[in-house]
Order: sequence, then C-alpha cells, then structure tokens
Amino acid sequence: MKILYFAWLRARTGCAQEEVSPPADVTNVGALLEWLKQRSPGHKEALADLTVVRTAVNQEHVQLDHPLKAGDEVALFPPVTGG
Amino acid sequence: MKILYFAWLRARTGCAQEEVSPPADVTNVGALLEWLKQRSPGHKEALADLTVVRTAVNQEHVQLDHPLKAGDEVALFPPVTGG
Amino acid sequence: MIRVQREDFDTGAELQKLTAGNTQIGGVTCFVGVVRDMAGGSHIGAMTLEHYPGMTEKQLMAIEAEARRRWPLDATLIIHRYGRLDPGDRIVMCAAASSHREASFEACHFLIDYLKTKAPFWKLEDTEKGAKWVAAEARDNKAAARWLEK
Amino acid sequence: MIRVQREDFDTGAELQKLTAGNTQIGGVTCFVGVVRDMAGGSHIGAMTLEHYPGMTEKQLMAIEAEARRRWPLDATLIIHRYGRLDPGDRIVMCAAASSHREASFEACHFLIDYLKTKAPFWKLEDTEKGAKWVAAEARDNKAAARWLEK
Repeated sequence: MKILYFAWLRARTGCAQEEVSPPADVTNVGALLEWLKQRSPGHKEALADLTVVRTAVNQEHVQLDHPLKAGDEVALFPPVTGG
Repeated sequence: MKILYFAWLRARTGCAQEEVSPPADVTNVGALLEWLKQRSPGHKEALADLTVVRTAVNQEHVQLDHPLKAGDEVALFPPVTGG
Repeated sequence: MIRVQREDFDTGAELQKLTAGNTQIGGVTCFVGVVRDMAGGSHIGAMTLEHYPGMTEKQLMAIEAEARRRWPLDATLIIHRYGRLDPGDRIVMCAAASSHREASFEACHFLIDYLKTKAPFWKLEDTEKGAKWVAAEARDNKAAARWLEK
Repeated sequence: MIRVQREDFDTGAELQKLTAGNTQIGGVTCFVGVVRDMAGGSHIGAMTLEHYPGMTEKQLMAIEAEARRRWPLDATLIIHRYGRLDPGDRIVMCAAASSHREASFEACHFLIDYLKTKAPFWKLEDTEKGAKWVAAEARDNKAAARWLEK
C-alpha cells in the first residue's frame, strides 16, 4: 500500500511517499492512521490532531470509515488551500 | 426645449431631435408627451402606448410626473436593451 | 473606469491593466457579453447598437460608483460597444477586482444587471424577417430588482 | 477543459479560444485569482503552490463535469497554476460560457467555490516570520456549502 504525504504532513513525517504493509486488522482509513502513528515520532506528531488531516484513497476524497484494500494509493494532507 | 427620440421612437416620429416650445400648462413629462402626440400622425403613433416609452430629463431616467423647466433636454426611448 | 466605443476590446489586456500594480487584489470577476446568432427563434445576421451619447456615459459612471459604494472594490471597469456587430462579437465587458472573492462576484453581477436596465442602448437586429428592434426582457428587470436595497 | 500548469496563462486568449466558433454563447463569466501580498496581516514575499498530480486533474474534471450537469453551459475552463508565484501573479482562472447570463455567473462561481475546497493544492507562504503553510478558511467551506443540492 502506497502512502503519500503533502504540505506540512510531509514536512513532519519527513517523507513524501512510503510503501507500507499494515496488518490485517487495518481495514479502513481511520485504523491506518492510528497504525501509521507508530512508525516514528514525526508520524505521531503529524497525525496528533486528525481534525486537520484530510484523506484520499485512489485520488478521491474519503472519510475515516472508508475501507482499504491491497494496492490502494492513500494520501494524507491538510485541508486544501488552492484557488 | 430639446426633445430627442431613439430607436423605434425616432423611426415612427421621423425625427431624431427637435426643438419645441410647449405652452405654459405643460409642466411635467406626462403633459409633454400628450402635447407631443399632436405634432404629427407619426408622433401620435409613436406615443400611443406609453407603457413602452421611457423618458429621461437631462440624461437621468425620470417618471411621467417629473417637472419640466425651460432648457431641459428631454429624451424619449423604448426600454433599454444593451448589454 | 467606463468606456463607450465602437471598436472591439482585448479582454485580457483590459484585465491586466485593471489589476496591475495593486497587490491587494485577490481576484477579479469579469463578464463578457457576446452577440448570439439566435434570439427568439430567429436567425440573426448582425445587429446595430444605438445609444444616447452623454447619457450613456453618465449612467455607466453612476452604476460603477454605486458598485463601489456597496462593495469593497479595488478596481472596476465597464466597456460597452455601439455600432454594427456580428454574431460572436463582444458587446460589453464588466469587471470588478477586490481582495474578497465574494465582493468581486457580486459587484460584477450587479454591474451587468444594472447596465442591462439603465444604460441607454437599443439593439436593432437583422433577422430573416427584416430589421427588428429588440424588446426588453422581463427577466432583465427581475435580475436588476434583486439588487434593490431593502 | 482543465489544465494544471506551472506557466502563466493569457486570460484574454483563453476566453477567446473558449467561445470561438460558438455563436450560441451570449456571455462568459470568468474569475481570475491573483496572489495578494497581505494575508492575515503579514507581508508576503512570494508563495509556493504544491499539488497532488493526478488527483488534482481528476478533481478539477469532476468539478467541471458537475457544473455542466447543473447548468446549461456551452463551454467551461479551469486553469490552475502550481510552483512559485509572486504577489500580483495569476494563480487560477475559471470560466463558464452560456446562452444565459445567470447560468454563466452561477457556474463560474460554483467552479471557484468548489475548487477552493476540493482541489488538492496547498499554499506555502514566505512571510516576515518565515515560510508558513496557509490554513484553510472556514468561509471557503461556507461558500462551497451554498451549492449543496437539497
């Protein structure tokens, strides 16, 4: 599973992109975020406040209850500020 | 007093502009229009339906009860269709 | 700024001039009106826009001033053409620049709605049945009425 | 049409291309967003727009398709830049052309409001206090929420 980080999530985790293999009980986005927190202090800090983290799966905006499957591209980013 | 006619009011009256001297009892725009109707069959036809005639005095939109004074520039035209 | 002219205008160049040098501006909304070749089911070859020189400028300036009174605007522009125009030709442009997106949208919308009911222009269309003065549309009055202050 | 690009765009030329050859179009409304040099009271030197390649295009296409589903539009355009931008630089343009003025205004407004909350762009501003990620604004969510279908 590919994880992408954007804006200050990338700065805090220290990575733009990583390949991860979460355990079988990580079945949705919310569980994935909890699991990712354990990867490093930077991940933990980046994901401390989930009210300012948005998620996309396969380039569509999703909520925390969105189910995951092998091969998904998951992106984590702050609320968007384009335009 | 200068009277200007635009669009089909000009076509029907047959004139773009004329100088008139209405009698003293013509004190507002409504009275002026009634008086102008007598100038020619074309004027009468042009002013037959006042619901489709708009008026300006000195280049400001006005209603029929707007008072007139010597030297006013009075314009008669259909509802505007610019833009 | 307002301009009444026979010649075409360059929308991009006008917008560029409007916002140049003012870095308070966050956005500019612009409306460009174009001659359609169908109106009321009749094919239109071309049209001639007549106006009332003097009053036109006066009314456009009043409309612009009213927009600037109502919204926090950094720049405004109205250009209206007259004379003979073909289908596809630009007739009018209105633009409003502001630090606030909402203000720029509302003010631009106000400019064109008010212009449609207050600026002394009249369209004479060449139709298949001959030249015809365009009638005012009730929906234009309705659009302008929305901006009446309560 | 949508485009995501580093380079600047020519607003007038884009509008010209958008409406060329379609004489059903009566008007086009266009919004151009520009980099301001003040935000939240801090002076901004420049900013860098980051985006999510792939998802950006997908979201912009979805927003455009939604506008065309909701309003009778003849043509639509969204151009969004990324990379480093200075105050006064154009960031984005949205345009909607229609035979109906109201439709072009509403659709253009919808395009920019939706883009602001759905397109994956993030602004990093150079401020006097150092580089700072711009926080999303509640009023942008409110602006987008107005378009929710009942």
